[in-house]
Amino acid sequence: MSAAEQHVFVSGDEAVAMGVRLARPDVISAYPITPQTVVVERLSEYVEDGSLHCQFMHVESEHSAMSAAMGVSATGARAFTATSSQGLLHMCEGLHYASGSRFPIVMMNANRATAAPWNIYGDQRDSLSMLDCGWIQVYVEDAQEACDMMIQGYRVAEDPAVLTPFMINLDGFVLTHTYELVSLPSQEEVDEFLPPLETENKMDPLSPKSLCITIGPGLDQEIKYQQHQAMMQAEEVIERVDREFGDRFGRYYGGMLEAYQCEDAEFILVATGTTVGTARTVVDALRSEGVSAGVLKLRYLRPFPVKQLGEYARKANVIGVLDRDISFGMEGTIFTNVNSALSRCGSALETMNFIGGLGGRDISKQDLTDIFQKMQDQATGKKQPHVQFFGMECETNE
Amino acid sequence: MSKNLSNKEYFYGHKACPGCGGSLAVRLALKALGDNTLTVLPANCMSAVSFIYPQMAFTGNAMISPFASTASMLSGVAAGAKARGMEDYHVIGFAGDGGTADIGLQALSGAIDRNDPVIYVCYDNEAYMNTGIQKSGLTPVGATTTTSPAGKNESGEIRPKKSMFEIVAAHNIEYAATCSVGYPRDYIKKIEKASRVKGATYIHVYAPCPTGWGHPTDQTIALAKEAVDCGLWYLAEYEKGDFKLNKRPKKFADVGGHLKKQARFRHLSDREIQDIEQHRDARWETMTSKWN
Amino acid sequence: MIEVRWHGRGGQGGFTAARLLGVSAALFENRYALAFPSFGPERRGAPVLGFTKIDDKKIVDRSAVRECDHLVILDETLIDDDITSGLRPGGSILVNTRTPERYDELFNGFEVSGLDATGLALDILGRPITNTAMLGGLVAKTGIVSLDALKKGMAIELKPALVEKNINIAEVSYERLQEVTA
Amino acid sequence: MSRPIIKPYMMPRTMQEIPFGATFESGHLVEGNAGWRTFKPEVDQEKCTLCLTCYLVCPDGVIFKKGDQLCIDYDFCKGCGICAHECKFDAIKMVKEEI
Repeated sequence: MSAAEQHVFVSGDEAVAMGVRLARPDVISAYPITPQTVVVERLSEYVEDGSLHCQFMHVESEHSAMSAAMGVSATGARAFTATSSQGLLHMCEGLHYASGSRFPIVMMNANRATAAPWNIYGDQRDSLSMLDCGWIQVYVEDAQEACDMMIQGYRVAEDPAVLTPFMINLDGFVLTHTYELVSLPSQEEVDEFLPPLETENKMDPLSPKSLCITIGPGLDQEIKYQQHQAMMQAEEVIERVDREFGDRFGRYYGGMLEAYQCEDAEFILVATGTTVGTARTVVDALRSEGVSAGVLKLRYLRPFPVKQLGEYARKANVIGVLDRDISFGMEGTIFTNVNSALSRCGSALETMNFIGGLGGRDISKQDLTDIFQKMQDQATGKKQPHVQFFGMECETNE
Repeated sequence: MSKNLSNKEYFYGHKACPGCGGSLAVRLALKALGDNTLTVLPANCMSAVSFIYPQMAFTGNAMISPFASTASMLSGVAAGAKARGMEDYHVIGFAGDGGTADIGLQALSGAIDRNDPVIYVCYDNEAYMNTGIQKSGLTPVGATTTTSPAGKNESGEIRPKKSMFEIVAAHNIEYAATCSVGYPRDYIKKIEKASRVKGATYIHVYAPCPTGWGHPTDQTIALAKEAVDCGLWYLAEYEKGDFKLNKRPKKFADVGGHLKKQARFRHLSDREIQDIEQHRDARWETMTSKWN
Repeated sequence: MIEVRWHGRGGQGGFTAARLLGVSAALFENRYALAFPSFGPERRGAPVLGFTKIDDKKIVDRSAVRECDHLVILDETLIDDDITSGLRPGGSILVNTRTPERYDELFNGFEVSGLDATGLALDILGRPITNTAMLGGLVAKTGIVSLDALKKGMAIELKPALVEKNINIAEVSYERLQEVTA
Repeated sequence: MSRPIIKPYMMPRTMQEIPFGATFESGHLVEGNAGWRTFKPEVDQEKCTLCLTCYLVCPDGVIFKKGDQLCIDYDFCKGCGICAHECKFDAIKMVKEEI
């Protein structure tokens, strides 16, 4: 930890706002939505009190928030926005647009259920339904990581090899509204780590550009290939940037993913966001009982850590995937991705999908303990459905 | 001729239909603003005909926005240009009637409410032309379009145009004006005036579409002028809270004659034309009594 | 790990108290803390919960608090038969009341203290905002953090105009509770 | 130069040549619109008063003054006929395009 760091006791939303302030965006265009609201409130205060030199644009919708951010980025300036759930869905058109235009916009998304039914609480169905929009997606576990990823996010997004927009996901309420200790690096340190944005695809008075142009069947596919390449290259940049961040600020997050007690684990639970924390305590408890359990924290879902996942899977017996999401008629989206990655790595491992924590339902230690039990049962031949909901309040007749 | 009009062409080699009123509106506005103009267009005819890789018809900086967000992308460009410390530039957007009065209305309202320093031009050709002549919120009564077809039971569009000019004025906008490509000097003057305003401005320019309206390509200017002369369109300004009519015809030119030059109105009966005249008279009654 | 559950109504500052306790522990006693409200829309007057978790190591478990060691009740009209649910056996209860004895039966088996926080707040603040009084009382009763750490936490977290009076309230309630529990 | 000109362009053969982020050089023209015409405007320089009304109302901006002559960029004129129709001096005539 650097001497210049300052300690604060703040919520996840506030940590995001503080991280954004350190990253010095030129323009913020955002529309309020629970549970993201505190982010835009704090940023408005920072702009008002002069601690952030930035234009705060009060847009009239999330669609406009993203469009304005693209306009900002089109001039080569640094843009930030934040949203959640319905707001993210309202932005969907712009998400594709921004990634195709290679605008390195950074966005915070407070993971929240999607209507109907109307529900303001946390799950990840919002951002997971946007996996194909061409944005880098990272899921963070605590307020410190949220703050740090705002800074890392710009660095990765603006890397010349990447130039791809970056979405940082925080579990709604459980992370956005929980207060905890956060270390803030100094502005000078962040300025050294994060240089000003330099990009070619911008409006330039000396060499005028046409942006978001029309390209037909003749070359569109190549543009998409280019986007895919950039996303694939992002993997290396993410690792490098995280390491450098670790060297400078003392916090390295594991790059694409973090393995906790996975080296020799027979039973690995793959999880994202705040659930990982609870899973760590459950793994500790199981380990003390002699169960060889581990948790794999998937940090990035785009790009997806295919290789790394394959390596951890090699020694495991059963892999469970926790999804706070369901792709109706199929399975959890993370499960689909994990299975695809494992199959590409030549793994024929048993995988199980545990769907729960929807609409803000708490995921308890007991839930996770039960999940590990089911994975053990599977290993001992007690076969179960590959996709199962957990923590149901009602009988399901299955 | 406006003295300040640049002799440079900033919108050139585009693929708009011959005689396109919208493309003239874009061309003249950009000439009025000169070098270093940042342009935003949503998905519409003007963007569809000018960003066809590798043929780029805008010589200045320009970009296509999502359909609904011409105004918000304009706001973003204006904010970004300011942040980057650009100097001596204008930010202008060109959306059609559908892009303005329908899908883009919310974003436009937001930009005016924020008073962002942008010029928003609505080139009004009275239907969604890019997708093949579908009815928009600015399609006039009686016009047949592919989604308001005149037939045995209906006589084309049944609802009058939304009054975008007054909708915009109701935001207490810094400056708004209506124009017609049939009165190009008036249009240029108003664009120039908008460019001197420090906040949001709105220019609504009537721009015939030979393809969609069904008139010979050489009639574009004549029809745009005649629409004003027969009172179906008007030239006005809203400034500092006041409405001002720039042109009050002493006697309206013949409406029937005007409408019958366009295939989209050719089905109208004399009775229906009389209805249109009556509606026009009522509208002018209001405008002349309430506006300066 | 120490877990505290706060019961109050929207606007009474129950969650602020939960947060102040966390601030004091995390920033002034080198410990780790999480503080969070019962999640959902905020409505003045509606019952709300606040939670503080304090530990010597980083707290990674973010599942809902099911059990707690200490219960702080800012508004005695919230007391019902279920209010002690989840309070660990022998756990402590601090309730804002002038007549704690009336809850003897209901709170049997727990370590109960009463504090007339409303009276105190009205005396010093002139408003019935009872959170800092209850906080001072809790700290005196349990020693979760020192009074000094609490005062420092309040000094950096509260609006400058409110700091002095609230520290005063916390000091007075701290003393009262020490007298009661002595 | 008051108007852009047609430049030869080779479509990309390598990924490096692909327009990055769907962004490309403005005013980059690779072809004209001459083929669109059935009729083309011809200027009677004697009758022309250089009032430039035609220049003002041309949707394609292809009319310009060069010295005391009114010129038309036939590479980009689509032959819409607006110039001829709006000329008060009958100085522009639309004539059938001959190949």
